[in-house]
Amino acid sequence: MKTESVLEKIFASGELAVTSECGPPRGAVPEKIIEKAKMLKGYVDAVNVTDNQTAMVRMSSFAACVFIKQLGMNPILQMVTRDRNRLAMQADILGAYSHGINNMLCLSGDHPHFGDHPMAANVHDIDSVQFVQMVKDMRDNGKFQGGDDISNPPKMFIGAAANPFADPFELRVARLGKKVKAGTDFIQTQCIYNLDKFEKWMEGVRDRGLHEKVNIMAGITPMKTVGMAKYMKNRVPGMDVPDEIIKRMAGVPKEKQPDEGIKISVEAIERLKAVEGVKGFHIMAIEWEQKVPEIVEKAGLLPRPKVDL
Amino acid sequence: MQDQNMLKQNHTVLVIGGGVAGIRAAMDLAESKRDVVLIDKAYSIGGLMTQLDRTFPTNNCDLCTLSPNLSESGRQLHIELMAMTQVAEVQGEAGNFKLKLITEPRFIDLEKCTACGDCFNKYPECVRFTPGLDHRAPTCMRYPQAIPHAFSIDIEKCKDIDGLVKVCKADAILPEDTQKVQEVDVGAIVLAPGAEVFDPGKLDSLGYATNPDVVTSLEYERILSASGPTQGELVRPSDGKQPDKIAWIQCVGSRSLHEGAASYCSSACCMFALKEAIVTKERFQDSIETAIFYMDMRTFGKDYELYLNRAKNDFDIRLSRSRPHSVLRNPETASLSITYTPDDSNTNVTEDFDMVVLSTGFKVSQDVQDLAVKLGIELNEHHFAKTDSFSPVATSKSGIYVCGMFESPKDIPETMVQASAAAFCASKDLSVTAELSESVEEFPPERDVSQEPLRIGVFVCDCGLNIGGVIDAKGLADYAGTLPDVIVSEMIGHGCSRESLVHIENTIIEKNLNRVVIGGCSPRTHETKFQDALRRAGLNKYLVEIANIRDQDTWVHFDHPDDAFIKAKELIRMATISVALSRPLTDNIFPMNKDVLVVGGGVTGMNAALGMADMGFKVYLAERSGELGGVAKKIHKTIEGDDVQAYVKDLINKTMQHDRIEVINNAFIVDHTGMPGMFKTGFQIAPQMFYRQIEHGVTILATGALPNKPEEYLLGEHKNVMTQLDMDAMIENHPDEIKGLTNIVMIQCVGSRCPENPNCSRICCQSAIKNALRIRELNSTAKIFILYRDMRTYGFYEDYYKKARELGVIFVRYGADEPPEVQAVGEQLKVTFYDSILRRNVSVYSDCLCLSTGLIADEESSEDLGRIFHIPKTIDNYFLEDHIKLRPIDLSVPGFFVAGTAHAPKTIRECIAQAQAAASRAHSMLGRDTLNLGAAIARVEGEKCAACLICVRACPFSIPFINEDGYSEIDPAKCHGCGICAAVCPAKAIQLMQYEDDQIMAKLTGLLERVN
Amino acid sequence: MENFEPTIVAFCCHYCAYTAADMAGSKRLCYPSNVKIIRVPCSGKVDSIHILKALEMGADGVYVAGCLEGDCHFKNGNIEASKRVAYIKKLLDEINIGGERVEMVLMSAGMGERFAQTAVDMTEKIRKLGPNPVKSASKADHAA
Amino acid sequence: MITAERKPMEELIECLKPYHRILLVGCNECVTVCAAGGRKEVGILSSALQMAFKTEGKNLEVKEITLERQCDPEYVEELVTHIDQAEAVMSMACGCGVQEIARRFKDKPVYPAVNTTFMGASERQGVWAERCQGCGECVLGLTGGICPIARCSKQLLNGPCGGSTNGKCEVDPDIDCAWQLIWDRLKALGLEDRYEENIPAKDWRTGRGGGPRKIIREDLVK
Amino acid sequence: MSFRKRLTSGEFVVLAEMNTPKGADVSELVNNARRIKGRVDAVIVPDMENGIMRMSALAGGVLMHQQGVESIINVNCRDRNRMALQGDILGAHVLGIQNLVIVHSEEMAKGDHRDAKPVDDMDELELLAAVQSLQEGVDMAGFKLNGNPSFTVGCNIAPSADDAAFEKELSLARKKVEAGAQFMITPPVYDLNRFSSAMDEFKKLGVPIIPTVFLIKSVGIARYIATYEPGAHISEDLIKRIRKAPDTETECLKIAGEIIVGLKEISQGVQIVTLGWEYRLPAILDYAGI
Repeated sequence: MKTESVLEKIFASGELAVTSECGPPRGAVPEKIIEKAKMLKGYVDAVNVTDNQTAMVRMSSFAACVFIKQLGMNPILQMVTRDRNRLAMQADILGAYSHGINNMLCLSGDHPHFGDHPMAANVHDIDSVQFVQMVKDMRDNGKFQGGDDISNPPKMFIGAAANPFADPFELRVARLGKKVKAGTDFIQTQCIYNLDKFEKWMEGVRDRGLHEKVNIMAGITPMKTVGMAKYMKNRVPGMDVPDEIIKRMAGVPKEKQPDEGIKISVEAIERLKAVEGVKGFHIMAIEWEQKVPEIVEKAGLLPRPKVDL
Repeated sequence: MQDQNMLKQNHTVLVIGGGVAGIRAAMDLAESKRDVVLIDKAYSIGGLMTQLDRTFPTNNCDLCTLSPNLSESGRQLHIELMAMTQVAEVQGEAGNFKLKLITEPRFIDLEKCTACGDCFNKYPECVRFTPGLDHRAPTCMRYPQAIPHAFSIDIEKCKDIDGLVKVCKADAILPEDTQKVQEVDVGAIVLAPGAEVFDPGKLDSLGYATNPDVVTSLEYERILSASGPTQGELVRPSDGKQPDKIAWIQCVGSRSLHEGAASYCSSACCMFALKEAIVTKERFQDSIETAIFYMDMRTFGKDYELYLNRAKNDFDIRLSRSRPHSVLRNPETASLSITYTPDDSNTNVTEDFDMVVLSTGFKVSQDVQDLAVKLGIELNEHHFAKTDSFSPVATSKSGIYVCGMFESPKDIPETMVQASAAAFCASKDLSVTAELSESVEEFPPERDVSQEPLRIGVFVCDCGLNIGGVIDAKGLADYAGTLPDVIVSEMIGHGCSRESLVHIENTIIEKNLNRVVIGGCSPRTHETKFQDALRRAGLNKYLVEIANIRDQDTWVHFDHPDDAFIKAKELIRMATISVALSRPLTDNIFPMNKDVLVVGGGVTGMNAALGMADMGFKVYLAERSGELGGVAKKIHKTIEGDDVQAYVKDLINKTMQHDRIEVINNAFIVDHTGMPGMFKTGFQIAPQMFYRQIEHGVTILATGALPNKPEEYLLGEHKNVMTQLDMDAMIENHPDEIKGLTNIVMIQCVGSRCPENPNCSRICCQSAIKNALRIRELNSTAKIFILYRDMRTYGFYEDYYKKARELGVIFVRYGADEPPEVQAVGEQLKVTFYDSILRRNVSVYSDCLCLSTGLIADEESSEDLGRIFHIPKTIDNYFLEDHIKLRPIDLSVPGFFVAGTAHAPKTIRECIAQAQAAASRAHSMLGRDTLNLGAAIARVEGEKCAACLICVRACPFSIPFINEDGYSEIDPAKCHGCGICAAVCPAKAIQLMQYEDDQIMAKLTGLLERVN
Repeated sequence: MENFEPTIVAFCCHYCAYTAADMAGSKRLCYPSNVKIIRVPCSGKVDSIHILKALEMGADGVYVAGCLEGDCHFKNGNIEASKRVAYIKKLLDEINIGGERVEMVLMSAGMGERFAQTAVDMTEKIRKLGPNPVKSASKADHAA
Repeated sequence: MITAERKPMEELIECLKPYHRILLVGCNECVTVCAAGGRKEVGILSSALQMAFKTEGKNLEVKEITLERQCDPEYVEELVTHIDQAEAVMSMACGCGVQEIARRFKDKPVYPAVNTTFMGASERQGVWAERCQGCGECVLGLTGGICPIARCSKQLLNGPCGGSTNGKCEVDPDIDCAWQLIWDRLKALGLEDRYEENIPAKDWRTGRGGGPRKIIREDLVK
Repeated sequence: MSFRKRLTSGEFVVLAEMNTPKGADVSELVNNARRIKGRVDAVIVPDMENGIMRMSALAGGVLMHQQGVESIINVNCRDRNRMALQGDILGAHVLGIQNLVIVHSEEMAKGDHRDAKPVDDMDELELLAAVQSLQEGVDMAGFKLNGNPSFTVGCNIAPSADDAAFEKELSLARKKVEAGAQFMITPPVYDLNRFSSAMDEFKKLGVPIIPTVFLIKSVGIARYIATYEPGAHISEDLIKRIRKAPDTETECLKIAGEIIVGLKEISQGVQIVTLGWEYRLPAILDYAGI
């Protein structure tokens, strides 16, 4: 074992892992995140805590992770390269690990253009692949990125994101390859609606043997309404929502649409379970955390395995 | 006085008649480097047109448009001008005519006379003049820019010859002058003697002889003319009062059986009358009532129908279809009573007018008939020169050509066409052996003015009343004298007259001027004349600036003369300040490509191609379809009975076999670059669509028009409804079917003179009559109805119209608002129309309905070509010539000429004439060996250039490039002179010569000085 | 300002608008004498600075008159000119002179009527806008 | 080339308010080429400024000069003869030129008339696009000649982010995704393998990260 | 990537036709090639197409090769016998030309050397077979070659006015494929909808299909094609569109660009034919988003 992460252990056990995520509040009171996290307790193995998601200022991921940790759950510290240079990142990683946070997800982050501080400097000192490499070097080689030794290196279980649907598609497997090469332990994918395309991507992943080197968690996001489906299709860059999904959502009355959305998610999980190389599911129910247990349950992912801590 | 050596042997062309036709022919010949002797029996050339106030359809002042042509002909080195000269004897054959010419004494030395007018002021009785209404003419010269610019003495009337000799400061009076007889040898003769106006004095009923307020249209023109006897005041001859109500009576002396009158139509009078009425209305608006009494309104020329519509709709000119039988003086009111029968009534109406204008027709004068006898050419029954359908300007005697009125009555544009055509035929006769004289006007070397302090001369024209009548031209000149660096400032009469030009030249030399400002008319028309004057005075031609105080000031602000004066001052100041910054420039001169591209392989295109090829030019004849022949292939006979098919076949053979003509069938023009004298045109050649580029110097457009096929009257739906072309084919190929017909109805103006196609198609009236007569030959019993709006059988076609009526063809007029109705009844067609004589609807069951559908512009080709060649079009998609009156063949893009139905609908005969004319114009352009691209080219100042490439990208012709030295370079041979590069250059490193920034800034300064 | 008579400079392309102006002349179509014409070979030759200088020197309005779209003798000079005029209008708005004092008009050589009408319209429009603020301010300056 | 664009007139007028006589200095290099500060723009700005002042009833004398290059002291020296007549200088050059004038004429206020924007190339007439950030350590050899630092919104060195859609950047559909371009180019060159290499974190010291930079060519130093 | 590689890997190929000059001045050809270098996959060089004598395609192809532009040269049987053809083909290979299109040639009578003698030693199918054989190391006489050439070989499909003619062309095309044609170039496409149904048939040939996009340059040409080439299917709407456009030239370039865009969806490439307007190719590629 490289780390003490529960997630690593579950992957090692061969069980399908389940994660979900919580967005920290846009204010200095922690109740909201605690409330959200509690809903997930017992249904997921770990909880992603986003880092200024959609480039909007929120409570720091690190602080929110501490609250989740205090609930006895396993937080995954998300960190983007947009807001911090390599000094700040490494400092925060040391800090987080010192609080017992041992999972993290390395991202480049949404561009500030979309957020509430479009005028902010765009740091991007390193990119996400370099970020993974840095965290791995800290853990495995005990080296800061600058080359100095770390007296007590942080043992982070390192995650990264992958979008199988963005362009250029043919580059997507190669890009995963880069992240794997850099030392990624697990991958959470962009939400999957186009299952065919995802499977095609996985084929490419398997061709390169990457599925054996990294734990891929398929991203699932239930849709509340047909409007949301259309929004995701047309407005969210890198999102692939096939017309059939929209048609299916539109085919049911408005009040039934949330249920239909959940059904679609569950069916997707069922189908993806069979795909070789899929090691778990990352269920992102944005501002709809209460439905995560239902999905987990309906998808037959309960009970969650117990692993030794 | 006449230099005998000037007269070249054999290769000279004699042009008889110095009217517009003669001048045009002489100039075309001279530009093609043929020597010309131009004779006129009058003491100055110009003919009839110089007496017109304005011309239709632009209502322009003729003097302004004609005078540059006249003085140009005066200075043309290839032209020997002999006024007061007539032919006495003719001998010899084509190529070698020997003529005896008699020149009457002028008693004035042309070299010395400055036309100052002193002789006339002192001894008016012995100085000759014959303007329109000569008893009130203010000057002995027929018009202000007369050529030769000299007076003429009537020695018979002179009592005090010594006094007369003394009064002339120039010592130009030659009291001993005598008649001179000389012989000339010429290779060809062009007859342009013109026609005379019918004398209505013999027609008692119209009261011309007895009543001064009954005038001919030409006299009315003189009354309106600013250079006329009343200086442009419209007043009644009888009492000098302005008339309130004027009538025009058409067809006086034409289409008539009266004694001495002609049976043919004089062709131009309808437009003439409309023009006079419109000009009258323009000047006096609602304070004058105008009415035209006519039989058929014959506005068949290009865009003339639109002019007619304007007269009716915009000017409220009353058009009354009737032939007045008498004009009598109303003793009580002193006005003139016209009695007539309105078209829709059977009763006589009498109406009073203040003036009556008789639209008198044209006829060949006895002089000219006598000349014809001397020349041995045949005349037709109307005493006009006889010509052949397919050689419209060739007389019966080879080597002698005719143009203008003597061929048939016609208007100015057609006269210009024939003049060029005749010039072409004449020069063609000479081309093979002629040793062309090569002499260029020699200019003195240019003075270097770069080190001289500025010495500006300002000359302000008064342009007759055009400028002087609105503003104080003298005051303007005085003002100019106060401007910086102005050494001389004076008012001159007609600045463009020869006298004034000489004066300007002399002043430049005397006062050592180095910049000149002309305040006058548009530089577009007259800049070259003044530039030449500068060159003669030893200055670079770009040191002159013209302030357009006529076209863009006095003509448009005559309603506010004070403002016009202020603006004139500004314009003069603008020109004066900007001319100070002008500098000597060199024109860019390149060799001329002498190949010809003819577009369109119909009768017109082939004639033009053959003409040019026979002259020795290489011709590319591009035809869009797979074969030559065009619309003429569908026509079998002309109205005169000539075999069109045989003619076309022969023409095709000649064209195909000519070794200097390359026929390119299935050719689509796709691109075009270059400039006159060095064009490059790209073709795509079907069916393989391969691409080919041709280099040529000139282009003749003969793309033709299409037979119209409007979806009217069941055309294309019912088998017995056909067009005149179908009928022509049926008569030729199935005469038996014609014999079986019992009722034939023809409807005129189908698809013409309507909102979709507003103009008259010109050819349909004669073709309907042609077919009717041919049907009658085959079938003497069938009833033939022709439903028409106006029968437009102009010229000698009137004879056929008459014949058709005599042979029982039934002509029924219909109004545009109540067209005939047609219903299919089985095989037959029921045609219902209103009969104005019976005053009720009449229906005819016809077994053949024949529609006169006319021609329509080929929108497709004119659209493609218009775009590719940048040639403007009329609203109905015919190509628009450069000047509708005087340059009917030249297009606005130099080096392009139009001929045939691409110009406007016309008959085969007219097409041939225009084809020859286009060849003449092309030939005269190719007479030059070099082409001058002017000086307006962009120049780069290398040091300033940042090599930014902006000019390279902005140039519409991709001319600039970054050279080895790292700055932008513009090849003067390729630069088109638009100045777009200069406007975008961020380093201000490019200047367009003639339009440099500091010159434009100076103009702004001059213009806006007062404001600040 | 009641009797304000604007001074308007018209940069006219030789091939179309200038010819149209001559045509207006030969047709004797009257238009206000406020419009003064400067001839250019192509409307595309009219530089931004020419327009600005005209205004700076006190013109109350300026317009550039080029050929109809597709008819430019030099292919697209008129289009270039239109773009330039649009740019100058923005600049004039920025300095509170008002972009509406400058216009681009298109016409063919035969449109004498259009030329006269344009002159009438432009004069009317500038008359409504009042004097060029550059001029009136500097006049006030002189008065003071 | 360094690209720039004119500042809003309002800002320029505001900063010149205290003055009556200024020197307006253009530059015949980059800013000429990008049509921001060459002789032509100097003329336009001069005219516009004077008019703007006049409408306020004030006069502004503007002396227009365009130097060959404002970033070389020798050229800037040419201003000496004019500088005394001016109360202030407005420069239409890039920031380098403005500073060079400020350095040479210590007692004259200098104002920039343009915003210096980026190092770019002209895509076509009138359109310039950023191409280089002067990072001091060129990676173009690895990325098929397309710079991910200047042209990727996130400066990613190891491939496109998840927002790349239809070859366009998530930030703006008018911006090409740099990595799409890189990939297409690598493919066209048959150098797809290049992509597989992980490019390590960049050393920003060669760029602005290392503080103001200087290039010294010993062999040329005088 | 080479033309062959793109073709075999199923990538969309963009070809542009460029005629050799009638004369020895190749500057225009070279300039035109430079303008599109890197934007098209190969240039097709016709060999005295339409019977118009020009510089040989082989020389043109080599010229392209020297400019770093891949070329595809046309080979026909009209002007050379089997000796010359084989010799030139071997030469082409040695000079770096990798692709051939075996074409049927226009009759001599339609060209500019009407008196010339047509050779027609063999037909297209025989020539195809000969090329195959050469590649296998044997010439037409059965002699073994010292070193084999290698080519990607294509053929043209001729336009057809009606269904019967279309069937005939199709069966001829099948024979060409059997004889070794590795790709087929179709006649110009003016109507995408109509073409896509033809495309269904073409696809059955089993080789990549490369339709031609022909640059219409004027209303007159559009009208001519509409009238005289019934199989071309130029619609009245298209003619109207060209006619109404304020700038015909731009409109025509746009139309060509649009057709290319449409063909991207249904075919494996496109051949752009501009006939004389090769300098406009970059603009067409712009409009096609290539």
